[in-house]
Amino acid sequence: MLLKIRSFMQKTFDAILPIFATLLALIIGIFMLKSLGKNPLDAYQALFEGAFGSQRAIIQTVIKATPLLLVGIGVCIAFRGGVVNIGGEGQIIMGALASAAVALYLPIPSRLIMIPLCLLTAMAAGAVWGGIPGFLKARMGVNEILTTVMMNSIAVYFSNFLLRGPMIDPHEIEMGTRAAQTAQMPEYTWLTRLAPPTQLNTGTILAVILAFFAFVLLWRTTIGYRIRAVGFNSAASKYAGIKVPIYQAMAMILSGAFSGLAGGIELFGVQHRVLENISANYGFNGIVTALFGNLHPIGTIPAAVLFGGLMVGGNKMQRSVQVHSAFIDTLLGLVVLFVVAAKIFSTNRSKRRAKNE
Amino acid sequence: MSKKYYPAAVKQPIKQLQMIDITKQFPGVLANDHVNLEVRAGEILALLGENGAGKSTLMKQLYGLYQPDSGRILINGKECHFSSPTDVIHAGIGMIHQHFMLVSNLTVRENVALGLKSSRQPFLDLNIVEKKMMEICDTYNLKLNPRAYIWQLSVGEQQRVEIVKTLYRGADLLILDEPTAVLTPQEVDEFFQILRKMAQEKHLIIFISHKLHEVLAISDRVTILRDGRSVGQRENKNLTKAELAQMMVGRPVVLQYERAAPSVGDVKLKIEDVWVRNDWGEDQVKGVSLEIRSGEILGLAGVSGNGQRELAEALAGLRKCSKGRIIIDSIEMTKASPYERILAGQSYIPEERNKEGIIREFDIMENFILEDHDKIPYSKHWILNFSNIAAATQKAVDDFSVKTPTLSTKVKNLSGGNVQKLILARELNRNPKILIAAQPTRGVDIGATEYIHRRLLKQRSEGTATLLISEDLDEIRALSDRIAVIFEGRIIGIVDGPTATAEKLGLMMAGVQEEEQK
Amino acid sequence: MNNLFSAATIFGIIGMAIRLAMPYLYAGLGELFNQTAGCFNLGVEGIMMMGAFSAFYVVYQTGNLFLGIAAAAVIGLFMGLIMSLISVTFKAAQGISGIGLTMFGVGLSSLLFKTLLQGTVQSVAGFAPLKIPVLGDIPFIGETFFQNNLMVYLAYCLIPVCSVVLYKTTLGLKIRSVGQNPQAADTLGVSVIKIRYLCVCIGGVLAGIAGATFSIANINMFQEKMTNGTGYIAVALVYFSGWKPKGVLFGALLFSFVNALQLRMQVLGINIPSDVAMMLPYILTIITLVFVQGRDAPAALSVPYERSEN
Amino acid sequence: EDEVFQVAMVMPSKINDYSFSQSMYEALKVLQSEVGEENFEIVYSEDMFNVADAREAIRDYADMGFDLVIAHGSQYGTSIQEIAPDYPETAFAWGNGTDFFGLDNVSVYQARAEQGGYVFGQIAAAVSENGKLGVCGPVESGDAKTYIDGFKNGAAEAGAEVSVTYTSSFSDVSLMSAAAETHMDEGAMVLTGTSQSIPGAVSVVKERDGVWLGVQWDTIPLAPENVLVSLVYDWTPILNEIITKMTEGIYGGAAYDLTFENGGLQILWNTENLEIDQELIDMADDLAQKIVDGEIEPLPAG
Ligand SMILES: Nc1ncnc2c1ncn2[C@@H]1O[C@H](COP(=O)(O)OP(=O)(O)OP(=O)(O)O)[C@@H](O)[C@H]1O
Ligand SMILES: Nc1ncnc2c1ncn2[C@@H]1O[C@H](COP(=O)(O)OP(=O)(O)OP(=O)(O)O)[C@@H](O)[C@H]1O
Ligand SMILES: [Mg+2]
Ligand SMILES: [Mg+2]
Repeated sequence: MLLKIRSFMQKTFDAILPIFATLLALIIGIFMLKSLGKNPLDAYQALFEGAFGSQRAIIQTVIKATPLLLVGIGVCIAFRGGVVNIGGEGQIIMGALASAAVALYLPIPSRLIMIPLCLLTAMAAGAVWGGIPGFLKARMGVNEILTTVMMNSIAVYFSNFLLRGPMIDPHEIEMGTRAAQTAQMPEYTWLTRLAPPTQLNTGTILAVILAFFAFVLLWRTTIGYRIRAVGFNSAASKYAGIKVPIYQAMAMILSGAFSGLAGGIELFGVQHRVLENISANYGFNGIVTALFGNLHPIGTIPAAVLFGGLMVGGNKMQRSVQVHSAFIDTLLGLVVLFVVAAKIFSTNRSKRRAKNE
Repeated sequence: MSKKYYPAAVKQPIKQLQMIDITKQFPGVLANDHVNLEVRAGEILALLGENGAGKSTLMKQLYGLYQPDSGRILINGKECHFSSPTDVIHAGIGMIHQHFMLVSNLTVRENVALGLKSSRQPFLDLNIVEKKMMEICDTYNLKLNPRAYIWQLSVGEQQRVEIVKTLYRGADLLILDEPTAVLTPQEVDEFFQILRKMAQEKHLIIFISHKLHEVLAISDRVTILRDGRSVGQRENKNLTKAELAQMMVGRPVVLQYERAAPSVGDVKLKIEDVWVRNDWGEDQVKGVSLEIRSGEILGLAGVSGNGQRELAEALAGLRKCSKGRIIIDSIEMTKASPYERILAGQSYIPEERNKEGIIREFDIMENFILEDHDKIPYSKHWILNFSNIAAATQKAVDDFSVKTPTLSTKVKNLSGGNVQKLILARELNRNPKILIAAQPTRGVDIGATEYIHRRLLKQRSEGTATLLISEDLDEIRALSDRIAVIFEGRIIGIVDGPTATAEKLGLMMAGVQEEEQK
Repeated sequence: MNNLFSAATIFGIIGMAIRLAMPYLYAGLGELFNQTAGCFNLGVEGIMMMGAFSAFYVVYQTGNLFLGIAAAAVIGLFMGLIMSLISVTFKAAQGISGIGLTMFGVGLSSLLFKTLLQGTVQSVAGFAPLKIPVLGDIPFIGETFFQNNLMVYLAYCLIPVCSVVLYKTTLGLKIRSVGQNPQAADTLGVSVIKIRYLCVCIGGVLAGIAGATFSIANINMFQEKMTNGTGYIAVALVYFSGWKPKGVLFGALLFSFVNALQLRMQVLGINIPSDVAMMLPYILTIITLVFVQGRDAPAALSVPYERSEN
Repeated sequence: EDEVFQVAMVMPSKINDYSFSQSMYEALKVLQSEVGEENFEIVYSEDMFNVADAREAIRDYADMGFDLVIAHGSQYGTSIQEIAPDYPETAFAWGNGTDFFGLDNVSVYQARAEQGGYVFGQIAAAVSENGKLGVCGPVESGDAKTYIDGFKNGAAEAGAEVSVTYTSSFSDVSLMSAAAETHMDEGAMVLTGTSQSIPGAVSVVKERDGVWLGVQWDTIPLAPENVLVSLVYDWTPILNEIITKMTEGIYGGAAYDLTFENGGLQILWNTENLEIDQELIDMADDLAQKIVDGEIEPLPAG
């Protein structure tokens, strides 16, 4: 019982720690704002209001948090399997492109068929894009950090190619504007909007459900057990008869699938067409999110809201006090640095706890 | 922050070391509880204790790796604080660690040179290092190839590197944490020569071992730890194994077991002319053929590095045979995966227990189900059943008296011996048809050793076919029905277990055929 | 239509590859030091941008190129200190702190560009090509290899230097052992923390200089995000290199060569969609990796060192 | 409060992208300087490449009661279409837009870059000795693409040979310079190109003393000796029209093109640094006129 309370306190401490760290970063931001000749108070008020200040703000934050959460879950799974997935960007893009192709070129005007089909396609595409590095690592020991970085660039160029050639919106060609984007997805593939006119959609709910699914998968099933075993000690796993390559690859494939789905939900829930930059750095920020959440799928949920809030609030800040977008990037960078650095305090604390038992 | 140790005080050699009231608390474990210990120049102190008694922890504090929670360390009567090994090395203290401290993808000589001033700073003088090191090897006749990479060496050879490393640094005070655990009798004798020589040269030596006869043979005094407390200081005069054992375990320990006559059944494991290559592609096992019947223990004796490891790994399916056949229950399994062998009822207790036997970051329960996690009762339809897992683990932990605060303690926090007990518990719990046991009691205290031996014999009587790979001749002779001796990858003779003498086996391990002996 | 195989064209491609490889060499060797000591620094991109800006700004103000390089090095050192503080002292997850450092560096450099230079692109006189007497006059060979600027030559000289430091000096031995088995190094009195700080800082300095090459040794002007992912590629190249300086050289040249090649093909009107052409270097790097074997990663890579569990 | 005319601009790149966004922002600045800071407020959101963010920005500005909200990117179409109806009191302008969805508070504008491209193609062909031209393109889309297509057409009709490279990135300065180098290695001495990464190319042209034709912004300061001419976008005429209409209560429902005709496309010769003979200038003006009169089709038919 006592132990339970303690572990609970420990958990809450872990949970609020990132918030403290974030505040610390914002304090440094004050000086930067002053040197930019902006009023820090107004700026941060805008930041907060933009993130959590109104119903619309909160909704915007949640919308942003959704892809972050999905990518984050993927990162957690990969990490537990002992692989690092820096390929989120590419997997998002491929997920979006593939599902867009299905939606555009497969005329089955039925939500019941198309929505699941499109989302599954997105997952499959992401899984393939993550699976290739996974396979290369598992079978030939090619380092996945290298390959995922490369696959990101390849995906970007590939999407540029499609968006400017084969998949470009025919309308854009007629009008001669030639913007690099696909035609709009057909109505019947759109995810249901939960609070019109905002873009909050059922994808968010799906993401949260999947977070819990991932938790169960990793800690309550034999598959998860094997993934974690391989992640910690492949030699011992091999000794125990676990097929190491398969589960290494599987970790990457699952991870990719989640990122791919993020792309699909971004497409059918928010954007409704594939544009350049549809990945919008979610691939990298998703990694950060996962770490905010202690690389635990459930922990990633609040982490995504926090980080999403910062991004949305940052834009609002830009609007209200007209700071350069570069300032927001800098600030986010600081936040990340402080949050990861702060982790050590919770670790030390938990050790002290254990000791005094 | 603790004060630094002044090298000034080191100038004159260490005459006396005292550790007073040392207390060290680990998460959930009081590893040292007001421990006292003293050594004087020219003296060899043996530190005895069961697994988890706190020996290594105590020594790590002396070596500056851990900081004591309380207590004092005096050198020549002067108190000093070691905040890092650097100070300690300065002070003239050297340590051979229980778990090797070698950089596996560096060469032997690079490992020796590591951290030393070079004669042509800033450049390496590997050749000079090599020369000096070979001199040491010659004086204490230790065989080593200075240009070999560590990962190419057998455990025994690695232990030699550790010894050379320490000797090279010429410390006054030597801490030896189970240095003989992986040495052959001959090597142990040679090693003891070294120690005696050093003792005469007025070195101070702290020697940790679980092998009582070694302790009696080498030490001047014995300090005994139990559950982190020092329970005895004895001059090594007419001490007996039984006494020591009793003090360590806190109860009388039987050191000889009566073995029922073997009731051997049909052949369970058949090895036909098996050839296996080592990590760097040379044949290490050269045509070994063996047969093990159910209900018998076949001992495989040999100096480490003669192919035992490769053979064991081949049998476990972790290494593929370049030639030959492995037959389990009259089914060819030469190319079978580890999983298939496990299903076929084979268990394997690996030599590299920390690397292969367990997952250090997993807790005890998770490690306990390593091979069987996908089988009822541990899981059903892919869903793990934790209550069953906990129950089974608890039982095993109790049976095998694994010392641990809780079942969800991470295995990396267990002492070496307790890890081994856990592995054994897991493997025997599956009650295997075939058991490959590589060095099952290496670094395990007598209490546990006794228990492990009993369990092996129990398995035998239950019809398990056991291949016991060990360098401990006492163990081999105590347990084996037949003893095969391996030398340079070949079986140079199989003798009847109970009647085999240590001398005879020792000679065979050195490559002398049975016939030649007569 | 010219063909791809005229001597002029081929040497042109090689020459360009040699120049394009320069930043990858600086950044890659820097990251090599990081990783050999067991630190994974994904912040290279950010450090490079800061280096690029500081170098440019100093040269813009003083006109002194060497001050510019120095500035980049100092800023790089500073960024390296931040990185090591976070990942070594605070034992933070290294991949992530790297990403944070990149966000920070890229952001801050743009911010400074906007505030100090009002975000207008200006050009400075950068390092001029430096013709090596005799050698520089050999037809083709000369202009390909011996008519580059000082920073290019330096980049290539750095390779043997790093090899010697890593494999022939006591420091190198310490670095390698700290990356492989910090416990062992520690028990021999090697200060894991010091070595790692040192290496991350060396990495920072080199990354800073790598950035500087963009703004004062190649294009000679500053533009936001001008390093355009070079940092990430550099990190990737270290894995490609199998943690050997030679490997970094090979990887950087290969990558740059294919880039130069695809540009040339575009110019020669050899018809492949530009986006597809852009993929080639990346695809090829991956494929090569599948065949290049025998890599040994530092065992303790990106694992923060803790002396014991308590 | 009410006298102050408030404009908000949302753009996918940055206000100093030396290209599409910057030209519009500078036009706004010009208007502001005409009527004075106090009467004309400009705010902007840059780096809004993520459409979701942009949409939120647009809605938020409309919400804050801005008079004119400029969505300066073709990818914002859907957002405008959804948001505009909710704010009839606000005028929306959609950059590079294709149509105004029959909404009377939305106007669309786009640059007819191909017109400039055609003329520049002719100029380049005229000044190049060996009839070899190089184009450093960023990405094969948007007005960069249309400009380049126009350029190719113009050069071709003047009998010059054009080779085009794309770096597939707006920001990769070093690859852009490598591209320029490659062009010059292959003998092209007259180069042109667009996007914020072309400083890389210009620096090479400067080093190797070639000729550069700048687009979308005044490149002359970068290489006074080498930039022959710049094609600048001047959005003030269009903005003026939009705003005057607003004062008349007309909030949109119109499409505008940036052309030679309405003075939006301007040819800026580098006469203060270079000797440029009048014939060339006349030729250019003549071609521009022909395009205005519809005698020349900048883009090849079909
Ligand atoms: N780093 C650590 N963190 C937590 N607990 C530890 C740590 N190291 C050792 N322990 C615990 O402290 C106790 C003493 O461990 P120690 O290794 O000193 O035993 P030992 O006498 O060396 O045993 P063995 O003979 O098996 O080596 C054990 O119960 C072990 O579980
Ligand atoms: N894992 C390794 N990878 C690459 N180089 C290594 C490795 N291990 C050692 N080296 C270095 O390679 C160099 C060449 O090895 P070698 O054994 O020949 O040493 P050396 O000093 O050259 O001796 P000698 O001069 O007698 O040849 C040595 O400096 C050694 O430190
Ligand atoms: Mg021990
Ligand atoms: Mg040599």
